[in-house]
Amino acid sequence: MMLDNLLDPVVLCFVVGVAAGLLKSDLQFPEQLYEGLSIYLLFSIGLKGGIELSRAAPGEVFVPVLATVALGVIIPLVAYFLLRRLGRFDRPNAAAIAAHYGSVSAVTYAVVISYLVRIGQSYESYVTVLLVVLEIPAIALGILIARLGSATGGVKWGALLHEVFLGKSVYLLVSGLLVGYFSGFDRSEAVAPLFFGLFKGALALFLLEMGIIASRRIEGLRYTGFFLVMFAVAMPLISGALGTVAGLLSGLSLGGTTVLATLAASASYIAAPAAMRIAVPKANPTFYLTAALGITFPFNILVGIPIYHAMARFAHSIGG
Amino acid sequence: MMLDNLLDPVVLCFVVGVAAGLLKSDLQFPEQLYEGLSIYLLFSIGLKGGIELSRAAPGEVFVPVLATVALGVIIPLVAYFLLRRLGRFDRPNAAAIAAHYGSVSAVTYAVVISYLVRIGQSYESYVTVLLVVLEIPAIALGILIARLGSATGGVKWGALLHEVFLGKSVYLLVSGLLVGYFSGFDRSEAVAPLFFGLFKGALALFLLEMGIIASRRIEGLRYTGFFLVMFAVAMPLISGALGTVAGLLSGLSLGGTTVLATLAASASYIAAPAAMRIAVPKANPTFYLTAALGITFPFNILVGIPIYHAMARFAHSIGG
Amino acid sequence: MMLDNLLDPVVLCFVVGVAAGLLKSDLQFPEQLYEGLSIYLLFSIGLKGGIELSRAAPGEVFVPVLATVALGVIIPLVAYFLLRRLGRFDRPNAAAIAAHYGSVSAVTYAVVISYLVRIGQSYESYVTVLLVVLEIPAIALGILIARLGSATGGVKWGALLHEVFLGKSVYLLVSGLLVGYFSGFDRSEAVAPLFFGLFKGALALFLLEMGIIASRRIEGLRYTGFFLVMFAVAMPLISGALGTVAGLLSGLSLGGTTVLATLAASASYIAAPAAMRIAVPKANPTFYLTAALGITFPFNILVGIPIYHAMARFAHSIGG
Amino acid sequence: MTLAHRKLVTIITESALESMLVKDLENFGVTGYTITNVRGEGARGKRKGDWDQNRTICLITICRSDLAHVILDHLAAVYFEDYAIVAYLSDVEVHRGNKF
Amino acid sequence: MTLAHRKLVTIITESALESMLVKDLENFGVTGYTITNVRGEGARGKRKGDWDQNRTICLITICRSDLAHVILDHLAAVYFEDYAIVAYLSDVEVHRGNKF
Amino acid sequence: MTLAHRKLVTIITESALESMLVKDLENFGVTGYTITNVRGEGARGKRKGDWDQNRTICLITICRSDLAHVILDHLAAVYFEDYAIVAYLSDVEVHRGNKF
Ligand SMILES: Nc1ncnc2c1ncn2[C@@H]1O[C@H](COP(=O)(O)O)[C@@H](O)[C@H]1O
Ligand SMILES: Nc1ncnc2c1ncn2[C@@H]1O[C@H](COP(=O)(O)O)[C@@H](O)[C@H]1O
Ligand SMILES: Nc1ncnc2c1ncn2[C@@H]1O[C@H](COP(=O)(O)O)[C@@H](O)[C@H]1O
Ligand code: NA
Ligand code: NA
Ligand code: NA
Repeated sequence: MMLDNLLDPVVLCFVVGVAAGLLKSDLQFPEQLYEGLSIYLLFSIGLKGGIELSRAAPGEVFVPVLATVALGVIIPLVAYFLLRRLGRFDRPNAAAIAAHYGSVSAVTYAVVISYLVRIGQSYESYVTVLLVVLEIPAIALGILIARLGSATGGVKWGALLHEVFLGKSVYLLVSGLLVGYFSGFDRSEAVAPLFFGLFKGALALFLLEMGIIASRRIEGLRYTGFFLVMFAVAMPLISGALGTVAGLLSGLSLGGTTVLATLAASASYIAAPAAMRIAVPKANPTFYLTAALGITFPFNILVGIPIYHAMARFAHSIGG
Repeated sequence: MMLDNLLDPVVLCFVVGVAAGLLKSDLQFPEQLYEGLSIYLLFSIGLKGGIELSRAAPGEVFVPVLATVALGVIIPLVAYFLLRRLGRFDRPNAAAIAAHYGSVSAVTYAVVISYLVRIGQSYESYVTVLLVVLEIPAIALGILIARLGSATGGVKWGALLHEVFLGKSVYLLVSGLLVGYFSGFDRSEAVAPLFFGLFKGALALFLLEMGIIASRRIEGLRYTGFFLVMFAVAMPLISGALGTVAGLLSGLSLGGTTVLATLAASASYIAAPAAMRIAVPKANPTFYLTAALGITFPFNILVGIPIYHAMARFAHSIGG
Repeated sequence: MMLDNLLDPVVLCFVVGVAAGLLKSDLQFPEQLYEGLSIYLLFSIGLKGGIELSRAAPGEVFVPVLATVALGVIIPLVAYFLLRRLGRFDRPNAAAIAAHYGSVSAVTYAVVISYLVRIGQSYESYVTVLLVVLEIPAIALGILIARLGSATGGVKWGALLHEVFLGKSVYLLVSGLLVGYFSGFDRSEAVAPLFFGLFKGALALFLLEMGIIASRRIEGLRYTGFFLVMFAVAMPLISGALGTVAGLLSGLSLGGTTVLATLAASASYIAAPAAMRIAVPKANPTFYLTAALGITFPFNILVGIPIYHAMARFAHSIGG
Repeated sequence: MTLAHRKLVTIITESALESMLVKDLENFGVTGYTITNVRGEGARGKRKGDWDQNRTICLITICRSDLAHVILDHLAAVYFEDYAIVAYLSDVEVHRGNKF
Repeated sequence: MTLAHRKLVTIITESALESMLVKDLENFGVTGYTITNVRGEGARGKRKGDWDQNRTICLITICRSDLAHVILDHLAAVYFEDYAIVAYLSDVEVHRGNKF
Repeated sequence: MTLAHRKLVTIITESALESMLVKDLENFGVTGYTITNVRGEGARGKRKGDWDQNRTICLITICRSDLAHVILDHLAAVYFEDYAIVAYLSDVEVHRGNKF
């Protein structure tokens, strides 16, 4: 199952991307291609979610959303505690890293969905909503923790909420959701070839570039110390387990539980770093970027997802 | 019908784009993605037109082309007259704005076509030719009017004709037409997935960005005064009516008349501003851009097209 | 057959691109769109090759690869000899130009494949391997010849090999091959709409831009002299003939022979110029770029490919 | 025509700071500014600009010498410690002195 | 090696003027120029460069001091009134004086 | 605060030289550099930047005056003959003198 995952073209593209970075190939995607692909992917994810939502029963989504919010609070607290106590990180760095692990990576979400589709495992139609819901609480919490007792004036919450909710990634996901929800399945047919037909190919191409970018983060390891490496592998396993429990308790199916576990295990590298750089300037980006993007992201793509799927299967076999 | 139009994903994308701009989201398409999409859209429009033309009877197109040229002369004259007399604009500004309203917006054309396709309304295969034909006369006329009696030397017509005919937008449309016409339907099949399969999705994405750009133009309203706002809503209705009449008189079908009315009602924001900036430097871009892009373009996308369709239906019901 | 080739949309796009350049239209693709398209094309070519390879018999490819390596050595030697003796070029310039003609153009490869597909001519599944194999030897040989007896220290082979093997174009082709080979046909189905469905359309768009770029090279003719123009037309015919013979001798089918002849006839304008600029600074880029991109590339696209196909048919009719 | 002497302030820093810097400059009353996307390397490592967190901008503004020094001091106090940033002044001559 | 003193002319303006400015400079006999795509804000409002009519370029050319002043006066006479434009001079030292 | 005087070295050249130049600068011990993608025209023709072989970069580095001269001499010796390249020095004032 592990090997099977590694042979998916999306994952192989990530591998050749990482290799390009490690071998110092001069291959690099032009920055606007990277941005264009990420706009496309985020909007497509939202759109698909919105269309599916327009066919879902409205009440269904309530309990899983609550469970997801709970994850968005518990995971960063656990992470913060580990980083402070075991890792001896100072408050700003611990808070900033914790925010990254409490938030989510939309690309990891896209990969787990493509994984489930490939193995023929169904999942709840509204999981995109959980992706959106999980993106924000941890970021707010991280900022709050970092600022508690800090001398540097109050937090400009207005500006920050604006930054986070209207930031590129959340805005695109939510826009897609709304467009999909209101236009519905039939009206969206004519845009399907672009947004759905090409999705997996575009994801593969994007992961090639993400491989290059992630591999360049690895040189940050020199400065981060061994503890953070351990943390960046252990934390997703812990959050994945928490996500599995939350999925089971909130009544998600096996597929939905796998998605929620993967979301929980994923670490943000778009919305969280952008917010932390402004709101917690004392936190060193080398720490949170190396951990979230240099280690946890590859870990999840290469081996994490099958593990979370196994966790979900195990939980459902005993709890379901 | 109005609501139905608003729920089309292309139109909804425009709405979320406008919202992004008004809410000051930091979402913005990288400029080369914007340019890439506009190259793709213009070439695809031309290509589709060329392929359809290769199957049309050659004589058919003659009368509608003449009617379109007439529109390209009459509309800017009407607009100029209104702007000078009622709006009290000076000559360069009135001429420059008039040129914009006499010319066309290819994106608005694409949206009306997608509207007709969705509601199952057929139209003449050669309407793309009308799009190309209507693009230029008003621009030339606007420059001519602006320069009449102006002290600033003569117009460098050579440079200007070059600018307009070989400008990006006209060149791409015409290239597409030629490639489509000469390669024909069968040979073009292998390129169809890119140019036709993805068209509507790409249009949706492009309109998201156009929404952002258009909404930023709205702050120009502070400087333009109330008359121009009125003009930017009334003028498309007037030109739409003129276009409807021209369509009816030249024997176009209901669908074709709707297209011609929409073309007449649309205001240029690519070719015209580029030409005016060089040829009529005394005209203030804030005026023509706010009107054409900030008001008329959204008006046409959101509510104009169903109105022009209704106009065409009314005209055909009494005149046809 | 010639005319038939000219009416293919891919070739017509090249023609309107050249026209845009000659007419000095301001149409130009944004540079990151150009780069994005070239990344897409190279990776798609590799991916398709890899998938086909995963279904080919492993031994089959051995003899043709040997023949291709031989071509990669013989063609630059012939070219170097002609350029030195008849063209009176100095060593660095002759060596650099020879390297370009010994190496290959992946876009020309894509066009010949699309040509064969259109006329329904089958070819060996592993020809992409020949494309990759032919890319490099001539470049190494060109550098070696240029440096022989040159005072400027030794060649930094490490840096150069790195440059060539890990350069963008080779890396993308090889990555695509590996991803395609390991994921195989079934797993790649979900990425097929992007990488295969859109391929020909993207190639058409790319050739439009290549037409613009190539036509701008034509002004280089003022400096290159008449001999180089002759060379840039004669050399592909010579290499095409050598490629035909190599194809026949190594047992390739008619389609495969046409591909190998076209590869032999094509001149590199990505990998070779990049390597020459660094390794042979005394060679004037105006010479090799005008020849390879300004003359040979258009020659091959417009009339060369049908000629090489005719050569292959002739050879197979007498030799096969 | 005689030209006026002004200072050119150049700030090379993380693109994350763009909107804050622009607000700062507007508060200081500069009459305009120009921004270029760049990439580079310095004490805080390589910034290739290949993705969001890696982008660098170069912001310039022309202003009177006294204001230029005030701006530089402000940057030093607020941003130098925590961000990848370089700032410097140079001399320029402009046509319309009242414009800057 | 001793260096020669030259002026650097910098022009920040609407991209619509690019080809006209390049023609002007060539007529004045400059030996070269360099252009960067930029964005900015000034008396004529924000120019984010997000679409065609909003693009801004920064054009520089190195030349002798007298030519630099001629160019600046020409710009002031022809473009300052109607276009979003800023232009200034600064001092540079170059290696190959005859090249500029 | 008092400012320190430094030299700004500007190099405009083919993008093919980028990695070699960066290595050279690092060997000379500069503390950082900044690169912008540009286009232009000079003695070696138009460089529109529309495809790989046509790209031009503008590389700047701030350093002490003596190092600036050493760098310029090195460029002249190694690259001026065979490549499209322009390089010049100008004066800048910086806050943290020890940073450059
Ligand atoms: N000596 C220098 N010369 C030119 N640019 C520099 C220099 N040092 C740093 N920079 C630029 O300023 C950015 C931030 O510098 P730093 O804070 O030193 O990491 C770098 O990424 C470079 O783009
Ligand atoms: N004080 C300034 N410093 C730097 N750049 C400026 C300044 N004022 C204007 N600019 C630039 O010049 C362009 C045109 O300026 P303006 O004509 O004042 O609108 C602006 O969009 C800015 O990019
Ligand atoms: N006089 C000049 N002023 C500004 N930039 C120049 C000048 N001459 C050359 N350049 C730039 O330097 C590059 C190389 O110049 P060259 O070696 O003269 O071809 C050109 O492509 C321009 O971008
Ligand atoms: Na998480
Ligand atoms: Na119109
Ligand atoms: Na060859």
